[in-house]
Amino acid sequence: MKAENATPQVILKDVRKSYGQLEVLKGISMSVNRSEIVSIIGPSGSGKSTILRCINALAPVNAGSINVAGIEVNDPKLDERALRRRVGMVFQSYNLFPHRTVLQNIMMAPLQVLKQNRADVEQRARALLAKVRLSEKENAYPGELSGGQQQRVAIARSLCMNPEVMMFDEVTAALDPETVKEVLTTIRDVAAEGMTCILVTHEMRFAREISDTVYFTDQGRIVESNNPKDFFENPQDDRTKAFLDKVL
Amino acid sequence: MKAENATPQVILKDVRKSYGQLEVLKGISMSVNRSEIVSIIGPSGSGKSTILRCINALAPVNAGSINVAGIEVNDPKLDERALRRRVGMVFQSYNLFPHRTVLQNIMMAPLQVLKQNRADVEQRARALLAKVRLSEKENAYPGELSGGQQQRVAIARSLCMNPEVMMFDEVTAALDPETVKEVLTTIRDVAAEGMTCILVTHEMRFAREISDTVYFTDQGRIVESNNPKDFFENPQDDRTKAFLDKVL
Amino acid sequence: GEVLDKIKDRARVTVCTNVNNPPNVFLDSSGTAKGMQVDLMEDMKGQLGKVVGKDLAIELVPTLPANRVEFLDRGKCDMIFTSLTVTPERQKLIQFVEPYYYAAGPGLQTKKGVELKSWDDVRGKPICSNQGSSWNVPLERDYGVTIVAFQTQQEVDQSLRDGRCIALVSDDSYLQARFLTDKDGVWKDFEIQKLPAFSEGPWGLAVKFGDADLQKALSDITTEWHASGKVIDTAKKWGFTPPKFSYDMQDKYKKQ
Amino acid sequence: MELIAQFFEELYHRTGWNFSVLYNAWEAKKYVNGIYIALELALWGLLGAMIIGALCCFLRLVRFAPLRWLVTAYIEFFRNTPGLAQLYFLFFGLGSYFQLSTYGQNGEPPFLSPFKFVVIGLSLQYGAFVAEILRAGIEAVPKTTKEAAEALGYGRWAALYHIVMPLAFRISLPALGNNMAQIVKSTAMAYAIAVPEALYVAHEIWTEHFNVIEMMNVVLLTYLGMMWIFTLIVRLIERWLHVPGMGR
Amino acid sequence: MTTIVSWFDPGSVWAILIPWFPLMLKGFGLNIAISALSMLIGIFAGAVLGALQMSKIKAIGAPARFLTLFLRNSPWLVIVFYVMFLMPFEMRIGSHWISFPDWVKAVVAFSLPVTGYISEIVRGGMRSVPTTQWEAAAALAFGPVRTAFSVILPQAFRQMLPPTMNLYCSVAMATSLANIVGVQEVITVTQTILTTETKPGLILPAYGTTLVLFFLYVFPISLLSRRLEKIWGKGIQR
Ligand SMILES: Nc1ncnc2c1ncn2[C@@H]1O[C@H](COP(=O)(O)OP(=O)(O)OP(=O)(O)O)[C@@H](O)[C@H]1O
Ligand SMILES: Nc1ncnc2c1ncn2[C@@H]1O[C@H](COP(=O)(O)OP(=O)(O)OP(=O)(O)O)[C@@H](O)[C@H]1O
Ligand SMILES: [Mg+2]
Ligand SMILES: [Mg+2]
Repeated sequence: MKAENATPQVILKDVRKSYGQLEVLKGISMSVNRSEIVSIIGPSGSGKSTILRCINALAPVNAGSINVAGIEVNDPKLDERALRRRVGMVFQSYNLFPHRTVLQNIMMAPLQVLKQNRADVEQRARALLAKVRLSEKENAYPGELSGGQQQRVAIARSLCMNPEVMMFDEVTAALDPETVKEVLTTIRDVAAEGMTCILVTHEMRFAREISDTVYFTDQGRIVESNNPKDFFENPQDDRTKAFLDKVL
Repeated sequence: MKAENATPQVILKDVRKSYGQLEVLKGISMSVNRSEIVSIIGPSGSGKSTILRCINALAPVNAGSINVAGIEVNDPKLDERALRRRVGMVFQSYNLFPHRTVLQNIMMAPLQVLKQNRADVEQRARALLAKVRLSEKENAYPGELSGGQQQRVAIARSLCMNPEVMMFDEVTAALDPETVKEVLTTIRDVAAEGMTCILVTHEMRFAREISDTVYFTDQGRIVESNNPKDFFENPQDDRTKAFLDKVL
Repeated sequence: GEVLDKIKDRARVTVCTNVNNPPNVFLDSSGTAKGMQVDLMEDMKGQLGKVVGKDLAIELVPTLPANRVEFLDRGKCDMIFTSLTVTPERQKLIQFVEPYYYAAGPGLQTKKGVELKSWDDVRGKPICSNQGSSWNVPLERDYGVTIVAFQTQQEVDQSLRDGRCIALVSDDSYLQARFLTDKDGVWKDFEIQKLPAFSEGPWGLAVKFGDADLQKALSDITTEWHASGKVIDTAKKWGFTPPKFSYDMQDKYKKQ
Repeated sequence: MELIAQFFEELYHRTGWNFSVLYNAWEAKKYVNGIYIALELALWGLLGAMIIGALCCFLRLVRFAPLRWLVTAYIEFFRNTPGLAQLYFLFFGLGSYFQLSTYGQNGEPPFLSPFKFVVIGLSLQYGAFVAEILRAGIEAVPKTTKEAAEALGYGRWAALYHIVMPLAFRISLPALGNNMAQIVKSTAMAYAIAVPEALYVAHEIWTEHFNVIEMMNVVLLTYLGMMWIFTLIVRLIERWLHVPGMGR
Repeated sequence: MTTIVSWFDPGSVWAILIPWFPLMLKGFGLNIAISALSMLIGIFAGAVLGALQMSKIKAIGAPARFLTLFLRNSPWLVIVFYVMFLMPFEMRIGSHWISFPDWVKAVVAFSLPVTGYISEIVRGGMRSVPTTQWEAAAALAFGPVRTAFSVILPQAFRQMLPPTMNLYCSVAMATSLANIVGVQEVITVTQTILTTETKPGLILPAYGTTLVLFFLYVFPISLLSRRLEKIWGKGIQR
């Protein structure tokens, strides 16, 4: 699936990020092409979420540069909202808005942020709900859904903004195996349509199956990156080996 | 490891349990021998947690009978605390007491409930902490530990009551793969010492490796039970097949 | 009687009174009570002391309308001695001592230049008053006045100055007294309206029902006050113009 | 009505229990009017407090620091001083200085009646409390929810308006309900500046008739009744705003 | 005192007010004493009532809830009046008359509503501790009393602190109602000043002084409560 010679759409150059004394990212460089699917794996606390949060400017970086589809993210005059229209993000903890129904959750941002036409948005939202196989839940509140269902709504909500890049942060970590399956299927569908995807996951098999490139992070650095086959079958770095060894 | 012809230590007979209108357990029967290790697997919401909660009387049953080491659990005059001294339980969400240090968490119940001698309890607690490889954290507060560490403390806390039966409810569901490994190792150690164990888990490989018997629940019923080899290699029921199929 | 015995036992007489009622009773900044009624109380203390054969101390218990009857009934004080107007309804609840010791009618104070010829002229108009004044309800009910009542005299006065009401109502003799003693000219822009007093209510000492001895002793004391002109003298001392009631009583008891 | 009046008049003559408000038409009218005024004070005070509280809450989020200090000073001052003393300050301080409640030359009604002063006083005092409650509510909205809004491209104020405030308001409802009850009780301070609400009238009546105990009972029932009404209103609002999965 | 007075114009309002300050401070001392004592009593009684409210036994829980509701919703004035009405003023022991000081009655009176409010705060606090903690305690064979005191209440403490401090501030300010039982607290003293002194313009400085007194006393308490809330907030993370 890898599109060789394609234009890079997300470029990180030597990105550093500290929380107070703690240096969390110690020089991260990566480059993701249009329509590429990239997985980031690594132990807990190694900075995976922080990378994603830096990319859509939820967390400011201390040094280095990030460029997303031509937008310089660490430009002081950055229009954050313009950036976030192009970069969708789905969180581990779903973060649906509990006071709105499923359909409203999906339609809110396109209507209120992009000021799009209600009829269009509604049509698109319904189509997305169908895609995540939740059409019959459109009037339910998030509190009435199971975890996997909520996660799928969160994905649909992000997609309804028509982003160019989608980021998924451990979206299956708190789910049971069956539901994990449902969510992964949804992500696979999204990826199959040619959207650029960056995903942080603990599901090694899934990462292997879906990615064009796998990055392994440890203690704020990218230790190794490779195509999935070589990465899993023939890891180079000792830390990667130790990690893959522990993961059942 | 299975002890044939042993005396059953936990016996459930046609247990039924409803929450309001919803019948959650629709006639559960099982029997666990002394020193046997039993795994319960099944889809979310199928009643696995409820079975455990009924066994130690956290949830009252509506019909059927439960007998734990000679104690009739649905006797109206049940001495709940006597029962719970014999049955330990570790929860998915750890549930450590956040206002007490690790060592205090482990020692509280033996001191305050069993009124045991402080020196003895302290010695035992330290030994258990060593066993879960957390000796150096004895004065830390739960908030200062990682999820996996907290879960191991929770196991030590339960063990310090010297229960006859230990129950583990999806103790690894919220952990990252590395930490999962740590916790499963601890459970394996416990089981190896001959304690009766009932565990609910989503880690199929682990269930297969450690159990004497595997139960599969779906919609409040036990659909299938067997020794692990036959269960995983040759499932009989369609629902079991479908489930095992979906689990990555 | 029980109460008199108690007074004797303790060598102390306790009196419920409104301590925020100048110049009848008021406290100075050291907490000492002063005023016309305080002078009368002192005299009463001496006379009661003779009755019980002991030197008595006097203790003032500050009261509010909400608690004075309770305090009397339950023995926190031996009597109520304040500007308590006698009404038939009240007579059912407490024992007034006869003869009553004083009387007052309502007086109106306004800015200079306000012409009020009869009580009908204030119908529907706002008049400032003190909360707990016995004129409030009759004025509202019988004369259609809108009473605007505050907790302290300063507030009443301030409200009149601010024009929150066209007049303030108070005991007529109190108003006269304060104009007579107004050395600083605080009230130079104000005047007392000359209206017929629609009622002059007698003030009575009140005790609990059932102690005839105490009642008798107090009755003797008030009788003596009228006969000797003690009330009239004390009132004059505090700047009051004694009411007609006082002179009538003096005549009545002098003759006996 | 006639019968009730007769009954209580009879009661008075027989037993001395003098519920004069219940048979004396003039007093009954005044007292009912007093209750009406108390309710009206409570309603307007509540409205004012909500408006001021919400306004302060917004102003505190503004980035201009002096404005924030000013609002904080207002809140601290009004929360930490007796409401009665505040009322005197408004009425005899500002009111007297600016001649706000002076009757005109020809008896024109004043600019602000004592009633309006009480409404202003209640609004200012309880507005400070509402501001605090709402702030706590905003802080209680999970950070992850706010981030989700940001990630969807919401600006600061849009997120506040569409997502944070609706949630904060629901979270704050119980505390706001308590506050409302407090306002109802505080309407009684109106008696200090001669607004003839229920307690003021009761005071007038027991001064006249000496029937303090009877009137205290009437006052007690009156307030319990008013509180009951307001509790019902809060319940209604709670039910109306209820969202499945939030709270019970 | 006379030196201070001499700083002011003899005719100024402060020259009139300052001689009253000792009496005002004495009154304010009563406000503080009454509020602190009634708070202390109310906290103990309220903790018990709050725990009873949580009881699963209907015959205990329902009356406790009703009592709490009643105590919270009754006007303080009425409660104070009832205490005055129901408590004797003095008792005869042998030949001696022992009288209860008025402030004792005020303390009793204010501890009643405080009990109601604390009861509700305790209930809310206990409910704020996640069910899983109750279950963990049950699974470790803790009994109800141990569960409450060893596990739940220490965790609920942080939740309960701010409303308790707020309540204390309200009580301190409501103690002015103590004049019903005959306590000459600071607002009563202020009113005495305002009836005794005839010079106009005293209202604002007099009430202003009480306002400042209350603020100086209550504000540090509310600051302290914020500080404690932050400190404990760090200890327990959820
Ligand atoms: N807001 C914050 N303030 C301080 N430290 C933080 C903050 N957010 C994250 N960290 C720290 O930064 C490090 C990296 O965190 P990050 O969430 O990126 O890890 P991760 O790789 O996503 O881990 P996980 O798999 O557990 O989600 C951790 O040590 C974490 O404690
Ligand atoms: N307290 C409760 N009140 C009402 N329904 C409940 C309650 N607890 C559980 N249930 C319902 O009972 C059913 C079984 O729940 P249970 O927790 O036993 O499932 P489980 O097999 O443990 O699922 P999971 O894998 O998600 O933990 C579910 O449908 C659940 O919604
Ligand atoms: Mg992460
Ligand atoms: Mg479960």
